[in-house]
Amino acid sequence: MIGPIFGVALITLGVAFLLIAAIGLIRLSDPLQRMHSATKAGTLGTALVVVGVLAIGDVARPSTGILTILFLLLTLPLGAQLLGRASYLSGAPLEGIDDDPLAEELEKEEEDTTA
Amino acid sequence: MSIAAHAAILAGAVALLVRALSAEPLAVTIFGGWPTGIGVGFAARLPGAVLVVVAALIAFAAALYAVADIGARRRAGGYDALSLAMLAAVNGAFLTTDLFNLYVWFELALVAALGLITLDRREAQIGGALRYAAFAMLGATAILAGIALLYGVTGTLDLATLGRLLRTTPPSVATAAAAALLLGGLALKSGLFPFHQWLPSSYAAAPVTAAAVFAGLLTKMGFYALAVVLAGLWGGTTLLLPLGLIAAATMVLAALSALTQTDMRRLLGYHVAAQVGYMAAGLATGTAQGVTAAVFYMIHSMIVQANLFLGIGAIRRATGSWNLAHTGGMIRSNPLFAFLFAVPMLSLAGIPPLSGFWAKLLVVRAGLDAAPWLAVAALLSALITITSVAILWSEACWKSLRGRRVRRVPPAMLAGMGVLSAATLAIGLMPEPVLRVARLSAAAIARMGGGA
Amino acid sequence: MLMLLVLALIAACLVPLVARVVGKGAGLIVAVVPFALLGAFVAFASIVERGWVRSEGWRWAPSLGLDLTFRLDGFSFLFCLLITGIGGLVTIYSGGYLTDKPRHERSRFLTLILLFMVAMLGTVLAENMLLMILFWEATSVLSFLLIGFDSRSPRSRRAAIMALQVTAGGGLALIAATAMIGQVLGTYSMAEAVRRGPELLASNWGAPIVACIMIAAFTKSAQFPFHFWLPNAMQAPTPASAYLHSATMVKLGIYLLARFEPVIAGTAWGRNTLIIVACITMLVAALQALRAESFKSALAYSTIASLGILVLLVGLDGPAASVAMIGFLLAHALYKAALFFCAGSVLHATGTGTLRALGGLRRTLPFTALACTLASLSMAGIPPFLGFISKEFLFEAQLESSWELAPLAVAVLVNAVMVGVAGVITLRPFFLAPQSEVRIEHGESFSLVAPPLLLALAGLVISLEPDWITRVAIRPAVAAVFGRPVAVDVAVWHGPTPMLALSAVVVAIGAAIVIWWRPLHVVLRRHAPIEQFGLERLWERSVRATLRLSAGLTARVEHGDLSGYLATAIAGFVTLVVWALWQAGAPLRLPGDDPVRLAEAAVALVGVAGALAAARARNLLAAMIAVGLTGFAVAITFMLNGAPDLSITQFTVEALIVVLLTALLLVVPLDAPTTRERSRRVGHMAIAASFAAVMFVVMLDMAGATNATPAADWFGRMSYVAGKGHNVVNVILVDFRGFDTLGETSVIAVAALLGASLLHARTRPDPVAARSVHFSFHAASRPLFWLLLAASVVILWRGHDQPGGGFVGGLVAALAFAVLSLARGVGEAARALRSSPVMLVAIGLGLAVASGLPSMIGGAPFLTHLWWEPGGGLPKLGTTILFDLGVYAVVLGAVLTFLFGLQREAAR
Amino acid sequence: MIDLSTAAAVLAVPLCVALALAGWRMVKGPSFADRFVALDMLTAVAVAFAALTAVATGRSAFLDIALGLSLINFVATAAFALFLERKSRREGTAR
Amino acid sequence: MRKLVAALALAGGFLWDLLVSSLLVARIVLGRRVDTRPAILVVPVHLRRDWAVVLYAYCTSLTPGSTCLHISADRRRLYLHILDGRDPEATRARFARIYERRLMELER
Amino acid sequence: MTILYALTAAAIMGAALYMILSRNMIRILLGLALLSTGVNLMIFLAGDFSSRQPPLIREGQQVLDEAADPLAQALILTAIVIGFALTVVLATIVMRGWRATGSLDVRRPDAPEQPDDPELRGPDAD
Ligand code: NA
Ligand code: NA
Repeated sequence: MIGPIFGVALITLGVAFLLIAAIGLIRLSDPLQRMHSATKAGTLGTALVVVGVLAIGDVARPSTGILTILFLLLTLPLGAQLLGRASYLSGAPLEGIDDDPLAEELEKEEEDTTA
Repeated sequence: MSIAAHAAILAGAVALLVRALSAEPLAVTIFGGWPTGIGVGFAARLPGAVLVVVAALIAFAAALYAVADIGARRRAGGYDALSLAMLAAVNGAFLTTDLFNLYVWFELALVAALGLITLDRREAQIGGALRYAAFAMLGATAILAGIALLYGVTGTLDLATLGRLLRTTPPSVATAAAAALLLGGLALKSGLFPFHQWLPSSYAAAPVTAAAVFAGLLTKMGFYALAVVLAGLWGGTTLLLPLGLIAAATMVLAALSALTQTDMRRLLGYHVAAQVGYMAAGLATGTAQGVTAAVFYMIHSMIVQANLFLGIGAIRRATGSWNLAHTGGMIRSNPLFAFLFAVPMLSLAGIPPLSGFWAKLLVVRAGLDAAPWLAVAALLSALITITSVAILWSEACWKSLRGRRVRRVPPAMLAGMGVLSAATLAIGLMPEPVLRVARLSAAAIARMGGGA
Repeated sequence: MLMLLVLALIAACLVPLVARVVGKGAGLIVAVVPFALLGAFVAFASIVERGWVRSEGWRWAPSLGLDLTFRLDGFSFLFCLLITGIGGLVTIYSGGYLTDKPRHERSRFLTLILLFMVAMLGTVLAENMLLMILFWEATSVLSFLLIGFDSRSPRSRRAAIMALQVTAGGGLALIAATAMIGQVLGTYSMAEAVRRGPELLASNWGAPIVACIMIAAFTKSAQFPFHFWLPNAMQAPTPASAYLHSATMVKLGIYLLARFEPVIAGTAWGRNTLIIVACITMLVAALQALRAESFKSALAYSTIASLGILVLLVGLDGPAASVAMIGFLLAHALYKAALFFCAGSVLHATGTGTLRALGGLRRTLPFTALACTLASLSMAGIPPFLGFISKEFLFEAQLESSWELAPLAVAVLVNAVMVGVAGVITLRPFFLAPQSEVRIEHGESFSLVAPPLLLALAGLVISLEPDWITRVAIRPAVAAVFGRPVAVDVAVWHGPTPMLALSAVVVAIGAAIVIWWRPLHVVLRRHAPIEQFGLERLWERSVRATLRLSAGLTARVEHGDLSGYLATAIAGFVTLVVWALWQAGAPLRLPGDDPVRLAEAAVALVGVAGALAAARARNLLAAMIAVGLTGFAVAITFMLNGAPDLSITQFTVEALIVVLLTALLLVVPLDAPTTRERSRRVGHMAIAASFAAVMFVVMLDMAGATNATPAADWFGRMSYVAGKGHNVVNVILVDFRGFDTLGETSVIAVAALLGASLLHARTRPDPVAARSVHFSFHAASRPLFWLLLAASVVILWRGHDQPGGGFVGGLVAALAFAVLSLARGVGEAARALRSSPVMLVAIGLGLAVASGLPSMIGGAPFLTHLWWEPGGGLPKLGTTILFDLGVYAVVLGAVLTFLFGLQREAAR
Repeated sequence: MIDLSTAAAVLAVPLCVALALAGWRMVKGPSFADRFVALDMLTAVAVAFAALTAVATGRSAFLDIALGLSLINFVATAAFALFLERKSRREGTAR
Repeated sequence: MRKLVAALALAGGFLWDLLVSSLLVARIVLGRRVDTRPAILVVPVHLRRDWAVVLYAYCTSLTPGSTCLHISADRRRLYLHILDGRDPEATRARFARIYERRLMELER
Repeated sequence: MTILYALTAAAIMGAALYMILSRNMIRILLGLALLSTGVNLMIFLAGDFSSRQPPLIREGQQVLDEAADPLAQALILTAIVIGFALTVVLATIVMRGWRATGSLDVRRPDAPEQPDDPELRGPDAD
């Protein structure tokens, strides 16, 4: 009795996070910021949903659920890093950033490799 | 090696045909040993069995011819595997008892054809392949949609069951649309007007041995399916009138287009389309006589079209050009070739006693019964075809090739052509057995819905 | 007769090979064949002269209505005599004429001539009309080959094509007529057709049959308006012209008309048409004969006029017309062939055929001059030559027939012109003084002289000693044509008759023409309108127009813009569906009560939004992403509707498409503004939308149909029992419909082959440098690779009971390699595979096929799977696992072929 | 006792809103990075859908999909990210 | 044993950070006015092993509004994009405290 | 719901066809991929999808309970994989075409190239 209620509550929370992440996708002003929203809130949201399913019990094997969460935690932040770097490198607009140490670093690395 | 393999396939095909002719009741193999209507099966029945023989014959001739046309580079590019895959696809389509399985074979044929078209990776081949792929995938979509509709209404994919259901239930929106989509998609695959535009340029792009196999097998596979679907499943539908119009337009307009082509491959490509028009005309009559004519025409045309492509490949080898303006002198330098080439040409033109004459006669007779205007279109197209053939002969064989030596046609090429020319002559001189097979085929197609 | 023809055919193929060995005398040897045939036919004379008919019949293709039936009656007999007799002379003459040609060409020519002879014999002997068509068309084709024999000359080739177009076109009319006769009577017997003429005419096809027969005859016999091919056909070597284009082939039209005269006469317009056409032909030909500049073309036009006369005679009623027709047929064959031989000799000797340039040849070509004179006298209808007698018959027939005098007047005029032409072609080259020196290249030889002399003398001998030929040939022929015996009196002198007076008028006018030929000729030549009148121009113009039409059509239909093609095709699909729906007239069924579920609806709408966005996108990457969105939505839809297998497969495919297409998009410009004009875009939108609309309606009806899914239910019941699997979809794929899957696997394997061929690996160092990748990704790629690979194996293994299987397993494994190749370069990914992708494909396909084989040992069909259940907690093992493993390997190998290939290509 | 399938149906609605918002960002862009961030978001939404379906149907098979999805879609993300880097370098629009 | 403790601590901190960062993002997103101060932050790295550096980058990518954009070629610096760049020093210190220290322990 | 799905499938097909009618090879390629998605959805509709249960026989049972149509799913699975294979093949061809011509435009004169080479004689001489 407790399991299902707790599970549904967790799922609800997860869905809420996902919704927030999606809203962030709309409201935030540049791709890098949106990426924060999508990946971080998204990761938590999905993880909560899956935990919720596990909590309901006899729906899924716990191993599957735990693996799912692990994979999510592994891949979403990694994806975020890749997308972030790609957005940055591809010249996506970065609002409100005055100082860009990365640009100098990349320039230097470029010189090193060509030398 | 390849020749031996093809000879073995041919022998197997003949055995299958013998079985099909003698087996009563129908010999069906359901793969996996499942019940009929559940598993996917092959049936040794007409007309599929005889078409398998014809296909094997063409493949055998092409294998002989390939000795001189397909070198190490093309073989390394997978020529043998691709052409065998094509043959397998065609045979699969000829033998299957399942509508969706038919679709799978079409896709296999498509991919194999794309591989053959792009074998040399030349720019024109890429263009031709792209064009062909776009068309073929569009056609496949229409076919698949038609299959989906039939499945949605009947819940089965087995051809015999489908035929029984479709003939015993009144037409519905979904089944009528399925017929139309299958007609459209298969007309595209068969190269019928106005869905034929992919044909000349993609045939022109492929290595000529492959083009010969295409001409013999590819469009006929589409037409076979068209016959099975329209005459077999529906037993004649309201779509016969549009099919007739398509057939008439194809016969006349495609032949007309061939008239001014200078590239021999494109010229023959249009003839391939025009010839399918004749078959469609037979089918469009909606009579047993018409279906008989269509099957006879198909057997004849597969052999002749393949042979013609082999022939122009030899001309190209001897004169160095695909362009009629730069060919010539074949009759003086290669008289044996000229003779072997004359056979399919005259057959294409419908000159008796070659196979094309009997085929055309059957179509005209069937047309007179059902739709005289089809017969008129067939005769008009025949006149244009005769002219076109005369021009081809005059340019390639008669005209002298100024300032250039005409080379000898390699014996392997002549051997390949010889096999098919002999077949054409044999059908012409002994039309009776072929006609009998065609008649049995028509009956078998008509029986399809009867559950025989 | 069949034996004769077969023997003749064999001889025609073999005997001329002599000419490759023997030189000038070859013609004489080869001539043995026709003369032997002539002898064989003469042996039939005793039958024919009694008015009997000799018939033979064998079955050939009975279900086609095709029988090998032959029929020798008087009319055929006459033709056979002409064909073989003149054929013999032609072969002799050819031997002497073709001395300039290489031996193999001479041999080929003689072969063609003999083949033609066989074809002619077959035509006139055939009783079955299909059989006749066979030979009829053979004569057309051989005529084509002979006209174009001098194939290096463009004029020859053009003339050959023109002749083939006209005569083979006529052949098609004959085929049509025959088909219609078969349709009405159920038989292709010519005798039946003629006998049951009223039945034919009473049917719907009566008029078309008669019209088609007329067209066939008019084309073959060069009647207006199809006459123009014959003068052009003079490009053929002269022996061929003599044989085909005057003596025999062109008479086939007459033969056909004469045979079908009863049927033609049965229509109200039949005879009128024949007579009108004949008169026009005669006038046109006569006029052109006067304008002709060359020996051969003057003969050609006079031949056309003569053929007109023959058609006229067929058209006229009464026995006298039949007598006249047969008489004239014979006379004309004899003198015209002789004259052609003479023309050939002159051409051969001088190298020129222009009448005005010739003169005084009687000294150098005395025998030719003699033969020409004799034949011309016959042609002019001067007594006592056969030509005179036939002319008398002609006038008699006209006077006796029920016709007005107009045709008679035409006949008189035309005969006068014939006299004139006969005079000119004899006097001008042989007897008048030359305008300039005429060089002689070849003298006379026996082969060149004997044939014309024999023919010319025959014209004289027959008229003086007509009994035998009248008895065995003329009378039976007339009887055969007229239908009953007719008294025939072949004699030079019948006393003073109206016909004699007409003959005198003819000769008088003819003499005047001879005298004033030159000014007349010049005036006529100058007169341009006559050129306009030439139908040859019209024909050429129409041929040119057809060619233009062809080119225009091709340019319009094959415009090279794929989008136009596809638009046509899609519009065609829509039209067909709409037509089918309209014709079916079935009511539209709607799906039953099925409430909208909010979430699913939203997912579906997201899919639609993605599709529309993809269609709108100006940027290719944006389009790809939007397509991906739709794929995502559809995958979720599958998931929401109980299709986990589909869902996971769709997701995997979407991911792989991104991986593969980004390699393509890397090298092409992403910004792709439309190149379609606005109007075109709107049109395309309409086409696409109409297709969508039609499909929508149709899908509603499909969904509204009561759902009977017998096969699917069976699968549900039997999947575990018979297929040992919990996942019904997978059991269907690997077992129930394993053959489909095998086909599909082959599709993938062949695709891999194509990919390997188009994207062949290069040995250059991998340019994808690891440093350009985020170090996090580089470091994580190995563990991820193993993770994905493990996942793929699990998916493969569990597939039979849980969502998964070979396909999706293979796809996931490919994703594993994709991670590696993205992070560390293609080289490292390829090394991790430890095999070439194509090899993997081959192994996989082999495995899949092999899995279906073991059961065949026990006699079960291919792909019958075997199971082994060890029990004791061990998993069950079946050949399906092998099958699925094969699929896995094929899919993995194929995707990697493309992945590595495209990434290498992109890195170039 | 909560009716799980009803709960799942109700919870699917906000999830759909999330899906729609992500879809909008994907279609709208404006930059490619935006589109792919949105696609990444979709992965999360899809996993949640899978979980909800598992709840609604009571079948664990759907959670298996969720398991696969996280791995599968990461590859797409990675491919896209690398594409973006390389493309901008190729076209000289890199920062 | 100590490594296990470190790993657990790392994981715990990591999960906690995940929650916090998500809530932070939620606050930003749901706020009346989206108020962010994005910045690019250089974080010095004192770890020796590559996997540790990568793990460090990975962990930082989960903290409140930060993502690692780049790891310098010498693996000595992380370049982070952060949503709230008002106090860079505090952020660096927090990363060093929560993650780097524990990673160092794991490294040993 | 069925009506909505029918609408969805139809709309996807329509949009796909509009893309196929473009002159850009890659749009055509994407259009074809989209088209196959639309048709797959159509096959799904053709099957009996009244149940949302997957066609998986429950552990310990022998027979499938009420579930979605497994045959339609098997067909779609085949169609998805074939569609994917064709998309990739087409992508390869487009890649080659781009390398050869540097153009993605499908318009090209339909007269094929004529490499008239009198000396051309090897077997692979096209
Ligand atoms: Na008469
Ligand atoms: Na249904």
